[in-house]
Amino acid sequence: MQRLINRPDEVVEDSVRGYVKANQHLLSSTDNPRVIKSNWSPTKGKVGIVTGGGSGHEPAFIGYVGKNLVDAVAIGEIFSSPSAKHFADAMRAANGGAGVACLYGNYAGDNMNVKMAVKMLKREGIEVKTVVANDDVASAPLDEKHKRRGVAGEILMWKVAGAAAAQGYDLDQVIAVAQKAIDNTLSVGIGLSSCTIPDVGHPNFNIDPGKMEIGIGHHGEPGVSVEDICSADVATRKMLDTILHDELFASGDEVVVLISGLGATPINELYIVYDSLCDMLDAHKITIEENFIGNLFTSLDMMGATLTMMKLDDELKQLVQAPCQSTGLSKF
Amino acid sequence: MQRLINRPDEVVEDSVRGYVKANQHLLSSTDNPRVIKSNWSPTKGKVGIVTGGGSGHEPAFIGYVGKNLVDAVAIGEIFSSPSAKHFADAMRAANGGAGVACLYGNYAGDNMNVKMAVKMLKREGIEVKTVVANDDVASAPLDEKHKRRGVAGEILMWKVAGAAAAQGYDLDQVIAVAQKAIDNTLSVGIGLSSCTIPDVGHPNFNIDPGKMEIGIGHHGEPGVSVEDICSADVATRKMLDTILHDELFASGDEVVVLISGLGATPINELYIVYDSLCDMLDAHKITIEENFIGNLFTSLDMMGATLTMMKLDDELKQLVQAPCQSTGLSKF
Amino acid sequence: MIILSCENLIKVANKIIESKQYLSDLDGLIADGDHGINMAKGFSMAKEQILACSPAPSFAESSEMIASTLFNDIGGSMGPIYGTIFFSLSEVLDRDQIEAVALYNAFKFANEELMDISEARKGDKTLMDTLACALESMSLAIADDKSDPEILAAFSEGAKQGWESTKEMVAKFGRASRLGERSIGVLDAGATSCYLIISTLVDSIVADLD
Amino acid sequence: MIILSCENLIKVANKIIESKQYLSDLDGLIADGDHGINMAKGFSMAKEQILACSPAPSFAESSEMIASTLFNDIGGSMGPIYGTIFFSLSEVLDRDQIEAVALYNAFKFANEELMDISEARKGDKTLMDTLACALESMSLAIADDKSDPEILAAFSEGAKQGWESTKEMVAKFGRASRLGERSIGVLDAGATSCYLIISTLVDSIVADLD
Ligand SMILES: Nc1ncnc2c1ncn2[C@@H]1O[C@H](COP(=O)(O)OP(=O)(O)O)[C@@H](O)[C@H]1O
Ligand SMILES: Nc1ncnc2c1ncn2[C@@H]1O[C@H](COP(=O)(O)OP(=O)(O)O)[C@@H](O)[C@H]1O
Ligand SMILES: [Mg+2]
Ligand SMILES: [Mg+2]
Ligand SMILES: [Mg+2]
Ligand SMILES: [Mg+2]
Repeated sequence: MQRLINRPDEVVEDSVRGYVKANQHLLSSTDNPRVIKSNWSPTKGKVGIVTGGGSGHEPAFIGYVGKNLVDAVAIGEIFSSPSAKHFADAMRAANGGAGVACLYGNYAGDNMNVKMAVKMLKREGIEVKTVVANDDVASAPLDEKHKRRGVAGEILMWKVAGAAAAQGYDLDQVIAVAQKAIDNTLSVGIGLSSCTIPDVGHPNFNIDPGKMEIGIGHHGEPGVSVEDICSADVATRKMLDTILHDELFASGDEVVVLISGLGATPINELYIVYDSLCDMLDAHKITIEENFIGNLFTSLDMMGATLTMMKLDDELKQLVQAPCQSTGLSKF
Repeated sequence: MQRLINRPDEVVEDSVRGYVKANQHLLSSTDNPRVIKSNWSPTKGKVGIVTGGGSGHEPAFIGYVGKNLVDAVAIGEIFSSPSAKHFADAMRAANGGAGVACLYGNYAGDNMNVKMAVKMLKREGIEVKTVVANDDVASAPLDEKHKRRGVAGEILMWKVAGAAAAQGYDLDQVIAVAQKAIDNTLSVGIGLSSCTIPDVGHPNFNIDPGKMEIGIGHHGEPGVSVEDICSADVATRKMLDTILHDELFASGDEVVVLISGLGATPINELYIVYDSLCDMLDAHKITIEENFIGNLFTSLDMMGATLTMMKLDDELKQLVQAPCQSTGLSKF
Repeated sequence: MIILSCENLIKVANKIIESKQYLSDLDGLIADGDHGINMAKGFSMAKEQILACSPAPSFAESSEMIASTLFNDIGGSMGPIYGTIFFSLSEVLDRDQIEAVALYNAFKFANEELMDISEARKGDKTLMDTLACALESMSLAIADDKSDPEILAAFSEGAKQGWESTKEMVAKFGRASRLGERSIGVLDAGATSCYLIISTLVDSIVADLD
Repeated sequence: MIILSCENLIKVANKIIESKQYLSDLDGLIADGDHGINMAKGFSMAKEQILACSPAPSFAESSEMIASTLFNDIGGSMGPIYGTIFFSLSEVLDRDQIEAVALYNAFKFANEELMDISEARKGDKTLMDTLACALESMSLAIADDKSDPEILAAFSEGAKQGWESTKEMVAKFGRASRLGERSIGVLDAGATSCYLIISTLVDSIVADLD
């Protein structure tokens, strides 16, 4: 295992400590070392935006804590949900008296821990409502949408909800717009290599040289098919077709495109994918209003990329384009 | 080779085209497809800032084209200097009538191509002066400093010079402050794996599992020693000691720290390195005024990291902290 | 009469701690190989806490300590799942001397609470299979008016059957679920830890039976 | 009389194009393995350009086309280095019928121009070794009043010696230089392409000798 770490079971502690030291202008630690909060949180009267999940997806989740974005985040072990207490503490840190929106991804552990945290907070009189992201088209068919995992589309959900909360939306409105955001967002991933969890020490699964896995999950959950590696054009076409199959997007739509590397893929390849995608969406008469490209939601040292598309209406467009500041995403 | 590309020999064309499409708010292509220019370039009466180099280091070099940063960039093949014509065209694109500062890294090819480009521009009556970055401590001893390669320290040189040019420095002043910036900057890298040039198709060199290479260059130029992988703390100590050995930095100094991943190293590990470094610099009574952490100057899919430190005086500090905008580096 | 004390739970914790590698290996065959790590971490911490108390805490108090450690410090699925189980036990088993039927009621309540937070059901290749079979077997023994030792034996025996039944199942929950048919032939890790917990608890109770 | 035409340079280009893999393999042993790619790309483009001209361009014109292709389209070190060489040749060899000594003067001028842009010198394990040895050997043949065919043979022979001498050298320039002592035992890629260019040029000139 070729890694720059201290003890494998301290990767999360060490890196979060370094991250907080490096970004004091944006965020700070809390009494719970597994919770960090934005310097603007809590803002009295503003809905608090909370998320959380396993580590190893950096900059997600900590990288989206900042101004007009996520207020507090619960940090789990590598690829493992934060505990109920961590979620509860993040909710407490984000609570400005106007309730808390906990916007997270659809994984069994996160579902259970958030559910318990919400119960705890309720006893304290803090209202928490949740939206569960399920943007990963490849993880279940449309008629079992509730089973789909949440992946990089979560970033757009946080962006929209963070902007909405900053603009004074109340809790129900924030929840409604976050739900609309994720309902309008679909993602799909392609994996070209495995990844290694430091505490495990060997690759998490296997992708043979020359092969790629379409629809892979960002913890390496097996995809829908293993195929020979194809050109970026063909791979982009496969990803786009998977997304279009849901029939959410239609000619004339305005969209946000988010392309994330999974960690070890050079970012110039993400731009090759974007270049292909522009031509394909042009042909479909779908207009790209915004794009976010980079290592935005990773899987440790996995090679591959994810494509996320969000369909815009006037409200979503305004919220996506509103200014924000964080290490993972900034808009001027 | 696990890559998302079309034809291996079109990686640069395809990715640059995608990059330009994705960042129209910041930059645009020129008649020469290997030259891109900032939307603010040329600015009449402002010194033009130009750089360039081989591709495969993304976001370097294209990612530093933007506002108050680099005006135009010449783009080479993967790990290969742009041609003399590309450099010349970048200089032309950046020329606002106040001369052009070409700030690049110390590689034989770049040196020769820039030299020829400067000659071409001279014939056209455009004054170009150059600063050659040589921040890589491990690439030659201090008494052969002119042989040292330029690595991630170039980013800080561009930042400083870009801000200076925006503040109205004339050509000689920009050159002087860029030279001061790089003279005050030292870098060192650690490699944990090789990288694969798409057009070559197999790893460029070899690092055995369990080994790391101290002082590696960002094209994989062999380092000063191959050792067993150690903890992030020890690795950070080795990098810092290599830098301190030059005796540029002393107790009481204020510095900028830049930590870049080489491409495939998860960014949480960069924060582990930063966490260690903070403690070590504390002990040396060296104060970190600014930090830049991320995949800022990469080597395709190489694992590893580089540490760069720049010693500040009042002028450098003000210029480093001035606002700028680009995909690789932004300051609000 | 069944006598409950913190000792029962110390033994359970020890069992989990010594099975760390085995549980991780099983998890590694069809999922991410960390079940032993997660479980051993939680039960070591809880054990320390129980042992640090003086006087020795009651079964209910110890059970609550396990639950809160799991809720507080163990993320993933195991924190809320086993946290809910031990929290439920601590709520119901508030006396130190009980009949076997009271143990049944406590685990039945735990199982219901669990179904409230997890959508997994019997047959989905999770620890639910162990728990559900254990409860069914125990309830039959109670309906048959069996003695306490027989009821306890039925509890443990049912847990074992439930555990073993996961081998031929297709995983529907957790990381293993994405393997589909390929998950057949391997015992479920969570079902294994659940069997170890139930059988160790039963053994320790039986050893103390008067 | 030596007769020069674009044909000589087409043959040189073909030689480089067909040696693509060999040159890259050599470069790969101690550097980044792209020398063949860089050279073949430049010479293919230049060849297309030469062939597209009608009437056929002169040697000088063809040489300038090669130079400008290298300057414009080939980055790295090869663009400016071979660009300078062919540009220098195009400046000096402006007649189609020359003596061998004129060829010597042209290459000597190219070598000087090259030393102006590159700091590499003979002994540094670069194409300079091929060029320098070729010129030395040629100048001896000229001093000895040898015939044109003999002078040409000496040019080619010297290039070969210079090329082969790089095998035992330590690289001081280019990517191979960081290997230090470890670069010993391998022929330099640039020295190899330079030998191929000189020897192919000589062979094609000799074939046309009247
Ligand atoms: N939703 C669920 N409900 C009940 N049990 C589950 C659920 N998801 C997973 N499990 C159980 O959890 C076990 C795996 O636990 P563990 O490896 O510790 O956590 P993780 O899956 O987060 O790595 C599985 O073997 C299964 O028995
Ligand atoms: N500064 C230099 N001067 C002369 N020749 C050089 C210099 N640097 C490198 N070379 C030659 O270039 C050759 C490598 O060329 P090539 O592989 O095409 O470029 P790169 O080194 O950029 O990958 C070396 O074998 C050497 O002969
Ligand atoms: Mg796990
Ligand atoms: Mg090269
Ligand atoms: Mg597991
Ligand atoms: Mg080379």
